[in-house]
Amino acid sequence: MDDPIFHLTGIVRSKGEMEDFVGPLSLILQLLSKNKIEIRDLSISLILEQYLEYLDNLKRMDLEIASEFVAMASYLMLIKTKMLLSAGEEVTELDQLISSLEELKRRDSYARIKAVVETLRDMSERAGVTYTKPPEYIPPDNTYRYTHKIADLLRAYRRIARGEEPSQPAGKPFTYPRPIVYSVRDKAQEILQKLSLEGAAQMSALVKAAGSRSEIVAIFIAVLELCRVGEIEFIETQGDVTIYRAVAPLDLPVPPDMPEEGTGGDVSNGNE
Amino acid sequence: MEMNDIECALEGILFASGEPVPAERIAATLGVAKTDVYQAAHALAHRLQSEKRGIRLVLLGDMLQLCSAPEYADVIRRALEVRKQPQLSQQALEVLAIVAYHQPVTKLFIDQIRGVDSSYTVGLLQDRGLIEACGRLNVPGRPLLYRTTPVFLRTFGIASLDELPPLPETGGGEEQPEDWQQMKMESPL
Amino acid sequence: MEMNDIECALEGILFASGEPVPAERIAATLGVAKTDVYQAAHALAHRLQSEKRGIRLVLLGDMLQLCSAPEYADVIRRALEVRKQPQLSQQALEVLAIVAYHQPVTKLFIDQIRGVDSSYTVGLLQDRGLIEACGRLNVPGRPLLYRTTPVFLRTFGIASLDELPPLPETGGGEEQPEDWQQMKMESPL
Repeated sequence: MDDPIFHLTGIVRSKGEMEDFVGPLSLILQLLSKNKIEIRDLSISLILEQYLEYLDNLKRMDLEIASEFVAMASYLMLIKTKMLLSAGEEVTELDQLISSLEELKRRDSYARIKAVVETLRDMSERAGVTYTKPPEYIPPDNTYRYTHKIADLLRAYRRIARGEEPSQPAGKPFTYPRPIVYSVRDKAQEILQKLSLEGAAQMSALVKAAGSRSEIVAIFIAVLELCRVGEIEFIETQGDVTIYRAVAPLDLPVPPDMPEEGTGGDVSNGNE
Repeated sequence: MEMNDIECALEGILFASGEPVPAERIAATLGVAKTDVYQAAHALAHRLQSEKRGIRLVLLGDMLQLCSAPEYADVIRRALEVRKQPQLSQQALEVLAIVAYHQPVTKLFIDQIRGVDSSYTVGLLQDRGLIEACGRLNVPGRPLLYRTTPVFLRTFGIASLDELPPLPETGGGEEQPEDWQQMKMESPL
Repeated sequence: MEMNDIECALEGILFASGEPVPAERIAATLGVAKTDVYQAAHALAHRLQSEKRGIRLVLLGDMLQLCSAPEYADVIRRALEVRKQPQLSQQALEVLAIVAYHQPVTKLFIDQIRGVDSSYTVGLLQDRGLIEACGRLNVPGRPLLYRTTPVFLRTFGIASLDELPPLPETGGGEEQPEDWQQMKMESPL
């Protein structure tokens, strides 16, 4: 009992081997299963209490069992200590133990399911085949079913008599903003023009020149698009971005897969 | 196959189909004469009817069909209805009030009083059974006239239109549009 | 409402619906207690059964449904020219049993117990309406959860999941150790 490390391959043993305790590990497994707990939630004191109880029941405190107890307790301590100290680190033996236990559970679950399948088959045969029917069409009846106070009606009438419109409070007409649409395509062309005239452009200057947030968005998308198709290049300098024409400009002034005007590529200004 | 067996098989087939099934096909399937199928159908129809059951058998030419009993139509509709009916909106109440106090009225009259188009709301109130068309006004275009229904009375818990609370005197409405009175005059009443 | 009236209304509602209807909803519609609905359902079910009628009433959890009597399955199939559904395979029954006893479960859970990929069978059982997705497990990846349906109950002739035969305590295999029972762990979920 001076080596508490056990070979885990033997956890699932054949019938004969499991009749007696082979070593602390099988004992641990048995106690764990008795408590229906996961090894991760292992409480050493609980296991010890049970083990002591087990010893009491046996009423024979012989040396062999006592030494087995010491071995088991130390093994549990080892597992627990490894668990506590080596978070994240590999605890191969513990992992093996856990996976062995899980495999055990899996096999048991499957065996139980297989055992019940035949009963289910009999049940479905006994129940026979039944057919259900499609739902009947029921013409809708929208007749009003709530009740109102008669005063509600009078109140509604007074409201109109006073010229109130509940749907449009105070009768003010809504003012709809004129949508200003910035085409990404146009912006891209503008930027390319600017670059061919001036050689380079500062991103901050482009943004500053914009009249509205949606125009900024259009500029931004245009710059990204031009960059994507290799028309322009950036250099970041002191918190700003300088845009250059790419070294080998493509033939097309505007990339062919640039969103067309009037499609989703446009940025419309909804709140000005 | 005994007559009662045919009845039960017939019931099963018609149930599972839901749709009308030709008597011919049932006879062929059961291996009996068509007259036997009709006889069984009559017996089953009679039994379902006399026991006031929830199902009825109907003969449609040479087809047979099971359907739910018409006397339970209301209960069935309520049990199977998925959507909860919405309550009347303020706009709907306004239109209803105009119809109630000025009936019979044209849609144009309602539009003029409210200053907005009320087609949708008028349609909704008709659909809900609160107002109904009741003839046409004898002017060019012969527009439809609307009035309230018994459902309207039930909804507002009154026995007749006489129980509608009196309208406020016109003095109370200083803010009324100038042509308010005139619009009233245009009322077909 | 008298008991027999409830029975007839119940029959009408269930017939018109075709689908399972919650007893609760029928009680609310008829304005009676739920126990009255169940009582009427039992009475009607018994009557249909004892008269060997072509239709049956089945209780599926807290739902009620009419279906054709199994005795007439062959006749119905021939009359309506519906194809006979193949019997559930061993694999299908295994997957169905895993879902039934451990629901709600993820596909991964099924795969783990069976030790093989069960995607095809899960899809098949969904197609046949025996299992359905019912939300997602709140773990990374949010996998779908499956449970059995009312069709499952009807197929196995039971009124609720409580009527499933108890899972054997052990797998019953000969190769198992004697103290297998003690070794038994909690279900992997």
